[in-house]
Amino acid sequence: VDAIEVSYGGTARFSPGGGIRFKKAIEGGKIRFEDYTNFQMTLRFLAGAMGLPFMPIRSLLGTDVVKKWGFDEAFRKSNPRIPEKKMAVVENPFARDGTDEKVVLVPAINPDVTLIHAQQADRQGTVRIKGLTYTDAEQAKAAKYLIVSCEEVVETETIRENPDQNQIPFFMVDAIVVVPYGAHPTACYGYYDYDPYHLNLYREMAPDDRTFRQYLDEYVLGVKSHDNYLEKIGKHRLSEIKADLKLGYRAGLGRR
Amino acid sequence: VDAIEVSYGGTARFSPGGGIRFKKAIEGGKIRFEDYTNFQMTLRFLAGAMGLPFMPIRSLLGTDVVKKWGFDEAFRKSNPRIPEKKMAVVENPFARDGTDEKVVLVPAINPDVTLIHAQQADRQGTVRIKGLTYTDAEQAKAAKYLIVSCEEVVETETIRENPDQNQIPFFMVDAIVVVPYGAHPTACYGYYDYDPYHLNLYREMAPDDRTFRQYLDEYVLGVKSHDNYLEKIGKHRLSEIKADLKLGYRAGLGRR
Amino acid sequence: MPEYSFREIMVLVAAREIRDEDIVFCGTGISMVAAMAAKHISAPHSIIFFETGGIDSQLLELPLSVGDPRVMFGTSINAGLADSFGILQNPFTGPRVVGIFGAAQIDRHGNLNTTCIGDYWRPQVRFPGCGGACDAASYAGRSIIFMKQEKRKFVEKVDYLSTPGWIPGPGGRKEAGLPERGPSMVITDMGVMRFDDDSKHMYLSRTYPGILPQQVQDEMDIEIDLSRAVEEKPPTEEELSLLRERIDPQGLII
Amino acid sequence: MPEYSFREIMVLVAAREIRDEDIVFCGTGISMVAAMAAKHISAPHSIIFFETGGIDSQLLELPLSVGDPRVMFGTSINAGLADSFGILQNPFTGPRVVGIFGAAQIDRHGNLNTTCIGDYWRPQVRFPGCGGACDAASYAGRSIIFMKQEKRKFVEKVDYLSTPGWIPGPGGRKEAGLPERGPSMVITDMGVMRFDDDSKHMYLSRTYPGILPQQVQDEMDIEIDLSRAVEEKPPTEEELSLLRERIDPQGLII
Repeated sequence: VDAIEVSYGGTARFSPGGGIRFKKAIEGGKIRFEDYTNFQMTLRFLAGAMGLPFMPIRSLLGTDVVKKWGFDEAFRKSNPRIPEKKMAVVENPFARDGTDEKVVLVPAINPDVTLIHAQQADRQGTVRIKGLTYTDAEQAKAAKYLIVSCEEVVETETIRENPDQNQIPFFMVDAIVVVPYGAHPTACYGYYDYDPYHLNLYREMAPDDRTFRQYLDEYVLGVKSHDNYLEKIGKHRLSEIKADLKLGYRAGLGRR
Repeated sequence: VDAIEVSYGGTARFSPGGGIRFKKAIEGGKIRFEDYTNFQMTLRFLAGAMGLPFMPIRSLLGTDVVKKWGFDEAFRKSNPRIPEKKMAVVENPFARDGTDEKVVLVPAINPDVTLIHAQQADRQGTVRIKGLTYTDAEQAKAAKYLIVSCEEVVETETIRENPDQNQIPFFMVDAIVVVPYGAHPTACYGYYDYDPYHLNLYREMAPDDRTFRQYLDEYVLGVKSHDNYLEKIGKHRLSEIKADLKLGYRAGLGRR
Repeated sequence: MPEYSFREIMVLVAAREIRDEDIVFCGTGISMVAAMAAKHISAPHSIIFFETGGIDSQLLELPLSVGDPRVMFGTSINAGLADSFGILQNPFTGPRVVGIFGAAQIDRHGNLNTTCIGDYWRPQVRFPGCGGACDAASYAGRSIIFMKQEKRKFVEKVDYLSTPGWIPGPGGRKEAGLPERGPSMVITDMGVMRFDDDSKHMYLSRTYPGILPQQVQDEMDIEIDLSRAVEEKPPTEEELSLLRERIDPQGLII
Repeated sequence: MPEYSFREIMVLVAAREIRDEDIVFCGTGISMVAAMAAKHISAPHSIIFFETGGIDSQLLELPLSVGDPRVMFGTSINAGLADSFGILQNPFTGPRVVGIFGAAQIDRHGNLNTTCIGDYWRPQVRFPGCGGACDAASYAGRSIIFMKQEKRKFVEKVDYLSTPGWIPGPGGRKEAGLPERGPSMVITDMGVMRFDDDSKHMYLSRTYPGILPQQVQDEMDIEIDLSRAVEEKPPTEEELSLLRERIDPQGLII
């Protein structure tokens, strides 16, 4: 990875102080980065999804997010995917009595490829996300190519019985991949919880380059397939985090 | 009604050429009006709901919607609810190679009161709209006061079993009113179809001021309560338009 | 030769224009019948969507408006206006959209008036307004326009420009800030007009059986090129029974 | 007098600050424990919502992050980030929101740094970044900040201003274009700071039992007014058992 636009790099308790490799790369000067806020990135993807050039936002005026730009001018010019300006502060043309003046505009994002993991999809490509949608629908619709991995494929007839529960129409999806436990070691609402054991394992192996390399070889580069990965995790652990249907997570899961 | 902001005034087949009283008022110079497009009004409400000052839109450049303003300057200045400018055409600050230049900004709307009719709500105020949400959620969240009429009140526990099917949180709702057939003579997906008989009746009575007055006295001003209104419509008609659960409308309804 | 009404041939001409990979933005009325007919004729995989948020509706029964609950059955997603218009302006899906709508007036470049006749502020006749057609016409890959063939409707300059066609001539749209995509055909009860690739001026492309080019020109207030007109294929038995028995059995629209 | 950890008193001080009509914007970690505690102490009708889209979560179990599926149970609505941030910036709901978050550095006006220590482009220490705190602090009615009481954290000027506090002094926010609402208190492991109504400068408001005002000042790189400090009420038995038995039985956060 050469450059990232980021609004929050971390997995809370399992990476105290911030994402382990994310911190290492920035502190080591190994990667270009640009900081936004969570709401800005949400609106940037929403603009991309709706074909709008930018979105207005009021928050972050008076902060360094506006003043300090991570990507330099040359890099912005050289890479067509990066907007030439991080953001623009403009006057609100509809300000009535001179109070509500400044507004920040953030540029749209249209990714080349978006990858999301959803609970269900049908063979044709209609996608159903259960629980929170985070910014998945915006990121999905903003992309040129969209790949959706899902826990289950359901019949078209079934998924179209309650279409108000579907978020992404099939013609916006380029590929559906059935990957049960595809979000492991993070959670998938209604199917399985996050795996504290594996997240702690990563937390121990990630800080040091050597042990991080071992982790990659063992669980990422070294596995032949997703099934092979799940075998390594082991049936026992997978059943330990299986979600209770009514709650959507595993009640009483040991999470220390 | 003194002034309206409108993007489509009509009920299709039941008002060929446009809303009957709407046309009459404008052609008779009885009302101020301002024209927008359906997408502009959608985005104006969305901006109001999200607390944003305006929304960008690219469509309608080169049309009279941009050039011809219905409300005059004096009226705009005198009424705080009306934006001082109908819209603003600006340069896109993120235009890369000089092509993607102009963008239209439309001002947010925050209504004093929004009235919507939804399928279900619980006593606390959480609202569930089934089928299409049109722009109801945006219009509801943009308002200072929100009154929601609904077909059915359901238990809080039930409506919170699948919260991803609810659109409006209870603390944004000021009043819930249980009004079965509250959308009559228009449809309510999953509960009842539109009533062609009554819509045709209106179509016949509305054009002439005298018969329109009769219609109002009979079905609007003259009724003591909603139940009284439903008695006038009659059990037979109400059962004729009852929706088939699976379809959400009445299959084979005579609609000439 | 089967008997057919002008509305029936209008619908079928539009249906034949729709391709399999098209995403069809459906307005209210006759355009719905055309979109449904296309699914059974030339474009079984075409996707019908409504500005109200019904995407890829199955349409077991003909809806009477874009808000009709019949647009909500068996869709891929039931969403809202923001989502539908997002599909129009989305850089990847917009160009695949075919918009179908009608209008009260049209000019030589396909610019439409659905707002008023006469002075905007005090019109002789007031219509519903832009609705979603203006947004669709700004972004769709191409659009099909239904018009009644009357002199007062085909005018040099529309009283109110509600929906952008080719904006005056070549490069007009680009200059206005719109993508260079616009109307591809105008279907009336007498024939079909298209737009010259270079001048973007309307010209007569087809006349229905039994109608001469000059008869169409007589019902227009603008002079158009008649030299390229050929006769349109009349409706077939199957096409007509499809309309009459399956799509609009109650004759609600055609 | 019951034994308690400094984290426990920090959480309880925050919980007592939350009122019944508050809509609580909950960050990750200790702020969640405070929001949950408040529901059982001072604000049973307060509404907990997460930037990820879980609105009025029942929180049977303590979530470990704002994305934890535990935030999705029994909510009024499960939506997404756009909806949650809409609540923050909405002119009618925003002012009712209380934001609760932590930070690596804070200055005299409550401006926070959650991004980096040292030079932004090549920092000694890099943190996760703004997350949603910056958006919340820009619009919430007021906010509660959790900090460890250390010299290097209470500084004259933060290395990176991620989240706006009072911006330098009176009228600072208005001039920057932000509503004139800002942080109300800073809770550390030694005491509580608030902001002077006029100067918007931080002053010592409370010290925990057994801690002297000067001891708090010694752990700060900035001079603050100590004259108004009084002792904070220690946690009660019920409050502590509420935290230990009901809210965080596994001691995941406190």
